[in-house]
Amino acid sequence: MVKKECIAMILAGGQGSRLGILTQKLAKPAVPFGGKYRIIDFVLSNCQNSGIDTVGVLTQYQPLTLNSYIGIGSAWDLDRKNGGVFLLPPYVKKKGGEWYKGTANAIFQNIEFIDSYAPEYLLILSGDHIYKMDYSKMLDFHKSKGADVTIAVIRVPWSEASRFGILNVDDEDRIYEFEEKPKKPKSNLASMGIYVFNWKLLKAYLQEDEQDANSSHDFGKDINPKMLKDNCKMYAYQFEGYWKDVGTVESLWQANMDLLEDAPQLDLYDTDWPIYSVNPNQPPQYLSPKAKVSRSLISEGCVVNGTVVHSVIFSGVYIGEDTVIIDSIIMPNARIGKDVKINKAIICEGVEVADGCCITSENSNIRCEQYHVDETGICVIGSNVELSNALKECVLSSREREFKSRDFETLKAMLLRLGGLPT
Amino acid sequence: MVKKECIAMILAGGQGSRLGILTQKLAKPAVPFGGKYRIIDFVLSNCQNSGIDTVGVLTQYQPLTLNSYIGIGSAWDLDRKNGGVFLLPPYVKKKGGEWYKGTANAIFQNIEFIDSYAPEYLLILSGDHIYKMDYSKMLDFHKSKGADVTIAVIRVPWSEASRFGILNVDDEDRIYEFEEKPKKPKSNLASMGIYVFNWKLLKAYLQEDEQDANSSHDFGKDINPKMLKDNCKMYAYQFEGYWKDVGTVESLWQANMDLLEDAPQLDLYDTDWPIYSVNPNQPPQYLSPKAKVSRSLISEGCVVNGTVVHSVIFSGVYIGEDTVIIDSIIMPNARIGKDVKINKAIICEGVEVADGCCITSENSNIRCEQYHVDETGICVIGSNVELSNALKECVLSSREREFKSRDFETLKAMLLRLGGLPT
Amino acid sequence: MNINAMGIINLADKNKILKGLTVHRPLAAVPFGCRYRIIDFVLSSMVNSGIKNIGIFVERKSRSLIDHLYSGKDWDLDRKRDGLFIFQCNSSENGYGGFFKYLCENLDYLYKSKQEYVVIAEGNIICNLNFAEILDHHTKLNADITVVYKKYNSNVSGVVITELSDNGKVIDMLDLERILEPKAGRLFSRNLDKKAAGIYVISKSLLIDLAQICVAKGYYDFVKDGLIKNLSKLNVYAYRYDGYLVNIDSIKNYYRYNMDLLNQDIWKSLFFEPGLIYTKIQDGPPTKYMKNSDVKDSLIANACIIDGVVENSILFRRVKVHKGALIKNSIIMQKTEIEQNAIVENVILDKEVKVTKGKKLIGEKNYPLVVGKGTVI
Amino acid sequence: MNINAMGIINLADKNKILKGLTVHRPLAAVPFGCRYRIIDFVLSSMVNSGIKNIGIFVERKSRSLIDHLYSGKDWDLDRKRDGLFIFQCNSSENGYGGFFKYLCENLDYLYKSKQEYVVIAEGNIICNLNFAEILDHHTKLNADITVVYKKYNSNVSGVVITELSDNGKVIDMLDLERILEPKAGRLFSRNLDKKAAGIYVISKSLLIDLAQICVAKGYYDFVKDGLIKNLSKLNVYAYRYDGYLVNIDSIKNYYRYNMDLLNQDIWKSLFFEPGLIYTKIQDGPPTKYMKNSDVKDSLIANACIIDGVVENSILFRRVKVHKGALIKNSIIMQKTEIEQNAIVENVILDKEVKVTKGKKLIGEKNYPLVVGKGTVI
Repeated sequence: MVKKECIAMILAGGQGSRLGILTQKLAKPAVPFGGKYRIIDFVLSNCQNSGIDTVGVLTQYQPLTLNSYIGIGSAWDLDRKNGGVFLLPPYVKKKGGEWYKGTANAIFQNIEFIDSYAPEYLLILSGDHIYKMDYSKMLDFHKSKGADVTIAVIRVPWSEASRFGILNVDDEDRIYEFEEKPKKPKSNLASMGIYVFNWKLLKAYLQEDEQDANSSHDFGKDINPKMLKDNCKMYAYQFEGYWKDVGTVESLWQANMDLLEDAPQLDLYDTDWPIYSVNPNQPPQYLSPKAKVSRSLISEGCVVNGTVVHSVIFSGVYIGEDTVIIDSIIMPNARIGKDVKINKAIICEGVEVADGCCITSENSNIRCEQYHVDETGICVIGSNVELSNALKECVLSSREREFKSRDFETLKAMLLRLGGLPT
Repeated sequence: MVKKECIAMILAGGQGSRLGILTQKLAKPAVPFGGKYRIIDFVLSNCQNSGIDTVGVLTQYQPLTLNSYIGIGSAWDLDRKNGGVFLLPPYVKKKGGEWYKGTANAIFQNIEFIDSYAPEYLLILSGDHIYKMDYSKMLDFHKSKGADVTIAVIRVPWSEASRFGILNVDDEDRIYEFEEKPKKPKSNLASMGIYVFNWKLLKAYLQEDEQDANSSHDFGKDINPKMLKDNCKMYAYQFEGYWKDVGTVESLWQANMDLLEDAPQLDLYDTDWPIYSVNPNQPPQYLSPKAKVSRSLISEGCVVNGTVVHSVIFSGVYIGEDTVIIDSIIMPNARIGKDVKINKAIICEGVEVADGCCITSENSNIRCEQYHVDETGICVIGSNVELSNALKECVLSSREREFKSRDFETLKAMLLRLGGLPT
Repeated sequence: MNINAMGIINLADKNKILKGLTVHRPLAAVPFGCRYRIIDFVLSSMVNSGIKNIGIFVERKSRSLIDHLYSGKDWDLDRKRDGLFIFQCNSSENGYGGFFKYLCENLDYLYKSKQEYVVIAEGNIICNLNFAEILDHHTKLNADITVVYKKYNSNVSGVVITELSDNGKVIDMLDLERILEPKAGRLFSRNLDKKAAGIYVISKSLLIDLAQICVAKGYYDFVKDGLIKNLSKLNVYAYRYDGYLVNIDSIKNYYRYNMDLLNQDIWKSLFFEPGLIYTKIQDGPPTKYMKNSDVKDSLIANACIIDGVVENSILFRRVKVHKGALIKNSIIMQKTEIEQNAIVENVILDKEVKVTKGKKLIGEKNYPLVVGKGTVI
Repeated sequence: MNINAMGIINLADKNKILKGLTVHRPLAAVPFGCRYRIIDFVLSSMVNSGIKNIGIFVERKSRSLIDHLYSGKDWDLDRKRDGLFIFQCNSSENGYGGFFKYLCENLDYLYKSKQEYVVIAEGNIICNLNFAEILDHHTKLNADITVVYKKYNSNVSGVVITELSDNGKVIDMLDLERILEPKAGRLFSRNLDKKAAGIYVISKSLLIDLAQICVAKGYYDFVKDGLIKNLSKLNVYAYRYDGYLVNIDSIKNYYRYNMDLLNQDIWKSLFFEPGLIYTKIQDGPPTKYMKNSDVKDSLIANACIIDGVVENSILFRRVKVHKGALIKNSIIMQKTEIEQNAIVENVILDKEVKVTKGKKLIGEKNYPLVVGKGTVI
């Protein structure tokens, strides 16, 4: 094989349990995002746009969708003759098989793969962040500092700093301390979970770590602190721009809503740094004479007969007449009947919502495995469910009946508050 | 997804431990074969040529080479929009991960994948057989018999029948008995390990089998006998032609040698039933003024300066001057120095044999992890070894020294016996 | 899903001109329906019918067509055996040319193809149909040639079947286009309501025979020379197709058939049944509807940004509609931009047109205004 | 591995004729070296140098070339951005045509390409070189144009650099091919040993300028009109390349350069260093050497079956050599068959030739016999 200066490994094996029913049958990186994408599109597109053409994707949890989605990487132009995308599930060796025990162990189990490219540098990435980043600049920084390790950081509001892993650095950006969720943070530089390592050095640490029975085999908890202790040259590379870890229902919902701003921080329409994804083959979207749509993203194959305000609608969704959808995310191929009300909800792929249903956070009496309301009031309805008329009854709580009975004027007022319809 | 009448599942997860060092870093289906192929090429090409365009490959043991070899199946024209090749490693589900426990369990764990195509029939194939077979004819047979299960069988010599799983059938080819390696076989119809199942029925049996704590979750041992007991309609489909299970070093070696016949039973040059494989990018082979080659297969990228008789030489092999190779298989990118003697050996990928080495079955004093002589006298040298001059000493046993000291006339006589050189 | 026929799309004989839209491209490559080109419909129909070997014969100006089709990958036609073959043909120096000539220049292709039958389709057809059924009809009747036609309620123009026997045999056909306006006279009092759809089934061997005989006599046209002149000698049968199928041969009907897509029934039957219509894959985000957007009764491709009013219109990819702009009854192609308070009505804007602030462009419904590629207004 | 240059392979100006071998194909598509076509060497060199955007300008007869290149996949040029672009050009009706004209007809392509420099190569070059080094040389010297040349021990023909300043600036160049035989006179007593290799580096903006000015004056040739006529006005520098590089422009040297590959040093440097040479992938089993095979000093492609004697020859894919047949000093192209006891010596057999039992074909080493595609002897 051809030697590569830098190859990337994407950690995509986590279950993403905080996403609940969203990741029941799906690895987190495969969760749909932004009306057309899956979460992993961002990191794969970043690799392509940064000129990194050899990428390993470490999978473990429910990888089928991810595997067939990624294929050989054609969608991201990563189907290259030398290099390309490689799916790396855990496997059985001569001595038996072992699941990935932690982020560091996942890399450890693939030392042979990495060595086959004899890279100088290894870039470790997460498969579940939404951002645009030029990794080649981070690599340049790493080289110019003569660093052993470079960790990408982003400034977070001081008030939130105690929720992150905080890095304390000197004037030269050299890291002298890690603090995990410090009560009194000394800095507001939060780790983004993006690392550049000198591969030879990392390999030695991984091999040592593997022998340590007390280790959790994690970069953040074990490898990096050990390196710092050993006085390795560790630097922080400051990233500026939009970055979001979409590990919770609330952050996933918020990151979708962020795209609906007039001039969102994350610009999907910028052709200089395109976000690639697998293109479904769908006809153009059809907005009927009764459709009302504003402040929304809508994708191909949709049919809109109702009202959509401040929402993200994925491809192939059908929306019936007199239906109102507000502050919501409707994932591919869902079918929303007539006279349905949906407010602040995430409706997963292929869900069928019967006529007249009402889905909002105020429902407390719902008894359905595939229905969940998170602490911030976002309703999530899991994949391939039929919200039939029978279920609809239980979906309607007393407050919802009230909502439903509100007259048109009330609804209009509510819509106007949310950005206004051009009525 | 589009519904498919029949999809195929290829069992490619076995370790193939009887192949010893050949499968140390490689799943059995990925072992090189026939100067250019890997074993799995045959079953994948059969699928393509039979019009079966949706194929799952169940991997588990050392799948990296297999994964990057198969990719999305372009080499076999199986990179289709609806269907194609899918690599199916074991994975972690909501309840945790589980390795494949047996052939039937491997299919059980992928019920969801199969169901997504809603097939009428499921074709179960092995990834380690060398043959050409039109599965569409077997499927036609299955349909015309109105069978629940059809098992492909081949007539073996009566003398060998007791080494196989034998099927006893009535005049209508309906199976009434299985006998595993019977001492007194009633028939010489041996199971080829190729099955057509009605998917709905099989699914029920798999689900039942999964609950059975005493089951080994194997088709041959558990599922099929259970079905026979339940009086399912099971038929034997008789295959005629070349078929070889290359599960042992001896059978692998023999199957390679079979290709060197003047008119081999398995014709690789037949363009109506091509065997596809991933094509390495290598320049043409070069035979120097001193080269002597007969009764051999040689592939692109080779440089031959010595004598090659009755051998299979894969791509990118270098053979030095005054070297003689007889009855052997030299796998890709091996480098054989000057004045080397190799007789009845399998040299794995990337092995470097230094000048003057002698490799034959008569060596008993070799102390090298990567060297093994099987009971039939075939020497196997494992991948990426350097047989340096130091090692060469131990490679030379006393008998070999004798062989080496034989004069040219003796060697010539030996070569003539083997098919003769045109000298 | 294998059928015993290859497909040939003939872009040579009927390279009709659609004003400005065909200056830079053959008719088959004219954009249609938000994200397609005209050829996508016949090509996808063939693929969905199980045809895996398709040859396209095209004359000049074929660059945009070749860019569009590329390796055939998007139609699943990038195959080791069979697949997509494009033949770029040129009329001879003295101007003689035509389908049969091009066929004879590429007989190799026909001989090497293993299929027994050929489905020939012209390149101006919008449809989504199953050719396998037509092939079945053809082989069951043991026909020499099968002509697909549509029955209309009134007289039509183009190639028509004028006499049909009770068992469906074609006795006579006419090409009405060869008669100039005004189309009057006794002929036009006859029943001219069975329009040939531009789809024919024929055995490969007969096609080769006809092509060679015609070329040797100096004739090149399949319909006029190969079919109509031989009606008495051959068993030609008709196949009536009742689904949606139209032939684009003027700006007027190009406009009309685009607008047909706003009918949800046509939208559904044309894009989903019996199969999907494939086209060249292009990356792009979803369409963004801004605060002031008001879009009704329209088909919109991905990657548009809309802050204005759109009614009864067709918007291709990456169209930008600014605040206060109004688009009505129009077809707006890729990357066109309508600036603030500009108004367009009953127009067809080709790719990369820019209508600047406050400008007005208003055509007539039966005479839509066509603005060429890249124009700034 | 990204470099700031696009590549253009110019097959328009120098479409040299190699007797029978170029009847059906442009020179660049002539088979070479067992499994390649001539264009593979320059194309692979560009790809291995990191050039990811390559345009090929070709005149007519381009079908076999397009079939060969297909989507560019085999050269890793099937890309979403950049990749491979093929421009099929035609001279105008009154016969005027040439590289600059074709460039001007496709200026869009140049404008849309993001690279600053252009590496121009002719299509008859066999080499394996690193264009990145030439580009470095070009930018370091701040040159307008860089001309790659090879130094020979004696006078050569073709385009030569006749005057070179000490710092490597080109003062004068001549195209000796424009002088007919006999090449005699005072001129030929000068040092004519620096042959231009057919590889040039130029900035995109200058290339566009030169092309437009030349076309506006009615000139079309890059070397004659763009380069030589402007030597006094531009900073033209020379880059001396000492590796293996040859230009194929006659049957005689086509034969000779094929035979060059039998030299193990040339084989190694041409196929492996600095990168691999890519070509269209074709499936096929290994070559089978039968009982009576005796093959020496030869290059053999895959999928041959050899039961005869082969010496000092080049065999392409799927050649069959039967028992008792003898092949010596010859080039045998794809699917050709040499039957029992037939003898061929000093010949070039095109694809699918058959030499039947016992026939003899013997040419001269300096005048090899050429047999056209599909001939049966």
